[in-house]
Amino acid sequence: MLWFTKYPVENLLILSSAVFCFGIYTIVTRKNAVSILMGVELVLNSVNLNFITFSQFVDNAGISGNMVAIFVIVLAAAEASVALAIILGIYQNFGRVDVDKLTSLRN
Amino acid sequence: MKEFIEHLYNELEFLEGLPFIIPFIIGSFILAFIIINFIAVFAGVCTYIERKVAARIQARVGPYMVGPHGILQWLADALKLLFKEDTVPEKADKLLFKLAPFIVFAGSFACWVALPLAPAFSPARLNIGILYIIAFGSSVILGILMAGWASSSKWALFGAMRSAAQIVSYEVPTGLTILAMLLITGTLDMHNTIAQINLDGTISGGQSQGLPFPLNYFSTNADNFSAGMFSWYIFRYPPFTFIAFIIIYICALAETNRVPFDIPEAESELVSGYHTEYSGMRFSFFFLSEYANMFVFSAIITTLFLGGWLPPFNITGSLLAPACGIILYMLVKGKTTDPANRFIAFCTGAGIGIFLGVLSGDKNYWFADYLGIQSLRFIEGLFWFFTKSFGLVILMMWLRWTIPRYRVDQLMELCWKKLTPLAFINLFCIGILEWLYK
Amino acid sequence: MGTNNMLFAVILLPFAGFLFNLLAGSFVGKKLVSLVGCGVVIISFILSAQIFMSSFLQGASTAVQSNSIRWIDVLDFNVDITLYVDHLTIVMMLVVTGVGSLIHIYSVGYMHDDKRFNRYFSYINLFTSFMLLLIMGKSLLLMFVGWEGVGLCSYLLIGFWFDDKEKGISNSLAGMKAFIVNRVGDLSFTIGLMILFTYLGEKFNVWTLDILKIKDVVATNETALNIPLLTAVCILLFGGACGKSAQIPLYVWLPDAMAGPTPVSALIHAATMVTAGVYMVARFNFIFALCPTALAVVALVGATTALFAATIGMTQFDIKKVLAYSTVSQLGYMFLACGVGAFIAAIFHLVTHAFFKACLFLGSGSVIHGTGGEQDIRHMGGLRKKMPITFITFAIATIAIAGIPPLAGFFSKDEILWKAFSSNLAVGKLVWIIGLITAFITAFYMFRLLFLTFFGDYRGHHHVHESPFTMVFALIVLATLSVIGGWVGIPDALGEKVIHTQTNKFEHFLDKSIPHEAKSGPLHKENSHEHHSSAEFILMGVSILVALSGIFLAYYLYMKKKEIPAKIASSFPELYNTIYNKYFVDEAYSSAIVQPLIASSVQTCRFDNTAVDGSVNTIAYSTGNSSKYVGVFDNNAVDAAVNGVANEVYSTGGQLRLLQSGNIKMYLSIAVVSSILIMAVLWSILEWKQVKDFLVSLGLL
Amino acid sequence: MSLNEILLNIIFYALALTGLFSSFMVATSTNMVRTAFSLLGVLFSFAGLYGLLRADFLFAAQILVYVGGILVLIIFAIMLTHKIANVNLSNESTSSSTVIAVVCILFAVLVFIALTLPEYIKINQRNKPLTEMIGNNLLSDSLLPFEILSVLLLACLIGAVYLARKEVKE
Repeated sequence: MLWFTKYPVENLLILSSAVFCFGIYTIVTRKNAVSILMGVELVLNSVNLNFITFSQFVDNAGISGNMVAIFVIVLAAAEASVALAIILGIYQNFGRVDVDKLTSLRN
Repeated sequence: MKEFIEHLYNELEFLEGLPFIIPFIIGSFILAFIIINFIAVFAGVCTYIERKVAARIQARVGPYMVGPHGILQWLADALKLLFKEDTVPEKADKLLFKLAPFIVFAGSFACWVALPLAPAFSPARLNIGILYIIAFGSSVILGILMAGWASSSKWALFGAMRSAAQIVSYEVPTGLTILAMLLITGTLDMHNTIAQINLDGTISGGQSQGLPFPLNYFSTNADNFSAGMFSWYIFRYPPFTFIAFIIIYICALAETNRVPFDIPEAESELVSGYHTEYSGMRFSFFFLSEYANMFVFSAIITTLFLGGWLPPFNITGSLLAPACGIILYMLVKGKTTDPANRFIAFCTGAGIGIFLGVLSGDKNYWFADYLGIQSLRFIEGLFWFFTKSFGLVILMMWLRWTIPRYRVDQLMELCWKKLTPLAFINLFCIGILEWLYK
Repeated sequence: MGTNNMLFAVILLPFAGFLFNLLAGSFVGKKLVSLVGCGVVIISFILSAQIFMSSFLQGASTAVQSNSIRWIDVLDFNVDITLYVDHLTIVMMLVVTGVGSLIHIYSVGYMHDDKRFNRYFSYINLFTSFMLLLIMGKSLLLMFVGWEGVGLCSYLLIGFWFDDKEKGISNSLAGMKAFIVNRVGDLSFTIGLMILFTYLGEKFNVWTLDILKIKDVVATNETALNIPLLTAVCILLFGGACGKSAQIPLYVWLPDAMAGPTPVSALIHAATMVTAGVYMVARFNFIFALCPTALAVVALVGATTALFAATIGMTQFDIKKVLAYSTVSQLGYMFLACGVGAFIAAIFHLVTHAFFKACLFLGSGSVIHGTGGEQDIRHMGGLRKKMPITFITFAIATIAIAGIPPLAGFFSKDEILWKAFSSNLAVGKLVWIIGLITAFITAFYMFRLLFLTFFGDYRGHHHVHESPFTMVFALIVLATLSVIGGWVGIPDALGEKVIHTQTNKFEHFLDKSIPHEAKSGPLHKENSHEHHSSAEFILMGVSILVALSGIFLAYYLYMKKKEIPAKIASSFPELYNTIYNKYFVDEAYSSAIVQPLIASSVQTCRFDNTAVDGSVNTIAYSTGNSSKYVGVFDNNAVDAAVNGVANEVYSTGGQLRLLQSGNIKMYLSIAVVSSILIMAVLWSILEWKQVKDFLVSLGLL
Repeated sequence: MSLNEILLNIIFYALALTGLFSSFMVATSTNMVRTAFSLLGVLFSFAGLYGLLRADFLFAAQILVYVGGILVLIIFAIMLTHKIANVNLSNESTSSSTVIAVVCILFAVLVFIALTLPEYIKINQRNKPLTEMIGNNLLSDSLLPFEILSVLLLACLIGAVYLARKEVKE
């Protein structure tokens, strides 16, 4: 593996796996629901980077990787809006958004 | 930009042997430097003009002391800002507080890259131009939020949140209107948007092949016809394109936090909004960004509606318009003392001149062509582009001293209940027309 | 074939007007409603005229069609939404939008005091839109949508005054009658379409409803066609036309349809919708021309209807009823023309008839409006002085329909009679004689109407006044058209004699879409105009003579010797009553079809209640009883087993529940760890060699 | 290796390091708001990478949707779910050596997979702009997912509005 390369496929993949791991770490360790959501965004972004890398380097004729990435971005937007609405709802009902403390479904 | 440097690279012999990338990078830096300085000067001049406009409207004199008619006032202000103490509130989040002005400025500065400034010249010809500008324009919000948060001040925080809510909301009608115009232009490339307009009013690359009202029926010389300002997109599907223009102009006012939508910095409620705690150089970055944003929005509107760098009249028109205007002005001058009436008379005369110019069907469009110096087109294009954009900026200033401020609920109601449905209907109508005239 | 998407605009504009008037009409005021309602149709007319001028008038006479939108896509069977305009269509478009916009303008004045003004305009806009769809649809399915759509609008508009205090019930019954009678015709039409579709599909493997494609198939396989089957198809299609165009035996709805507002009668029940049948037969000329038997049926039905309705028209006293029977009669004329293969003459008569009959109806509407709702001509008279413009336009239209040259009616009627006479079909001479008699009767009863309404002394009590400008305007335009409308079709024989040019421009124009073979295919083989021009002149003379004698008879009976009609009526009471009561056809239908249907329904209902319901109830009762015994077994044996399983699951779940802690992180950690395991396992199975190489290269193995 | 490629590599590493550092900050920062603004760094650097990979449309979409939309939403959510008197909002985390170990193993596995890419993968970067192809694809091959997504977005919009509204007390 060259550090300076014409086609940085591996480098991109390693970067995306690192960000993926940071995302997982965020999701697992954070207490705050909003932070967990940020972790999810990290994971989605790393996956997107993989899709685009493969689409641009490997699948030269088609653009399915790009299409999937677009759909992922749109889904991320939808997911974020709903998740944040839920978090707001939780905050209104319980007064906090700490996922470790949330054990009941209704107050 | 790339073509421009390529051209120079091929012309200049002493560059031979050097890899192209080096002059490219150097050229890019030079251009970036020019644009940054242009923004600085532009913002300064704008403050001077704004104060003068305000003074005029309020029947005062305005800045008068520094230089003739106070014309160097902006320079003095800039120097004052440079030398002012840079204060950071004690309880602020220092890093974010220091970072915020740069993010705001970078967001609005990045938009300049895709503006088509002159024929065959824009800093970068992006094939996603308009999308790029919208994207970076929206990233300004984050800087504002950052500033508001990091200041650790209620005024700043409320100002930032209001501003963010306002910008996000008004992006909806803006986007819909731009979408409607994209149906007509058929390209995201800002440069191509203008370059594809043919002189007879048709569009070569886009969807729409002909005007719904063929102007050249009126012309005496249909073969060499040039439609002048009637080839601009604003005249493509009246009245829908007019409505689109008005919607996007209102949205531009709201997105740049200008009066009557300046509730994020409403002095009487919030002191000075999100930049309450800033001073000196950092404050001036917010300041520059505001004026840069105004110009960027004006430039988008100029490109999408007002024909970008294209001159508004053909040669005959541009000669006849001022001539007719002056004649009518002279005729009226003796009869009335009201300057407004004289102004109206001048405008009417100019209008008649333009109409006659269109009828003449002169194919000479550019003054540069008339003089026979093709390369002058660049200067002429720059002139028209900046004249049109600057006209829209001045209109914004004019409005500032004319219209009172909106309340928050009125602002949101205007956006969601009036502009958005109107923009949807407009999009629908333009789509149908586009389909019919394809 | 040019493409032009403006065709969509022609249809969509009235539709947009419909939506606007229906949804927003009650808020925006009558001015805007009438502006939009008329405006959209007028713009449609302008667009049609523009299409006509750009694509048909100047040299290049080609058909125009719009872009296609895929509608149905099932295997080989595709239906596109495509609008197609050829010479026949453009003539119809101009008539529909032209006469339509005049009637819209007229309606502004006529309906001005109505409380459901916007509803009226939305319906009539919708009608225009559907009528245009009917004539412009390239696919038969699209045509059928329009066909049913105009039926719907007709229903809505006949019963428009359903809340009228005196006649509300009968108005809505008239609407229902029109709808139901039309269903009978539509059934026949649909069956015909299906047979045609299946036949062409199975025999030639062309599964299509596209008119042009059907035409192609029929043209290329002319010798291989099954003529008896096609004859049946033609007669079935003609059955549909009978329903829509009010021919025997399905004409009964049209006189009742006069319950609607008068402009509606003018637009829908005289000028446009009822001619849809004629249009359809003319559109299918390429099939009809192949089936002489079907043509004979068409001709005979048309001729019979013409004569039959004309005789009824003689005795009616309701001004609109007279016009209604006259319409039926004239429609019969058109079918007569179709039946002898003279499709162009039929269309020509359709156009001129649209002018003068719309003028007559609007004139009668003006009279009704002026006399405050009076419809009985016995209570009119002497209106000549009080409503001069209405009188003049009405008189012009009456002369036109009677067939006096040089007004429009003469040329079209004469063309039909000449084509019938010169046809070598067996029925040709017969229908010619019937047509001639009908012409005589038409002239008689139309002038009877004119004399009774406008001459003599006023016999009513209402204060009579002339109508407002919007109404009179339409009358004037239509009267002018009734005069000059026929001049596009002056017979060639006449033109060649007098000014030495071919003057029948209408025929030459329509030649392109109704080609010569179809027009005279098996029928006119050895006929040519040169040989018969003298005969044609004689026939013209005869028809003028017949019309004049009809007029004279009317003048004699109703102006000179006014007591004679009553004497005739009392001396032949049976005959008179029969005709006056429309040959008791309605009563016959009632006793022959409606009453037996109701009686059999009652019987069926009784059978249903006793036999069917009884057996079902018996079964239910016995099931209920037997279930009781099954229930015991169920409770004791089956439920015990189920409960046992449930208890087992419950206790297992109680232990598994401990895993579900509600801790998201726990779940996610498990997911991550297991995904790592799965990846590792999969890779080691699939690519063990690579893993080994890699580990070796790292020095671990 | 040409000067051009060296420049591209420098840009790549600059972006990659920004991304790595920002995501590290997202994972570990103890300040809630800084976490959010670190996410901004990740999103921007990823957008830059998309630009470097010539996925031009994705570049704009990333900034437009993530930065202009999602991140603003997240910051709003942070502000709405805390009492914002204090600038330094703490962002607690429950880290343990087990978690770190598991994540490290995950990273190792992923890197291993990335480094043993099969040979048959043809490496040949695309140079043409994609926007037009994407537009055509959205309205032809991907029409069904596109429509489903639009319905989904509408549902999310309504759902979010319903969830976030204040309960009307009776």
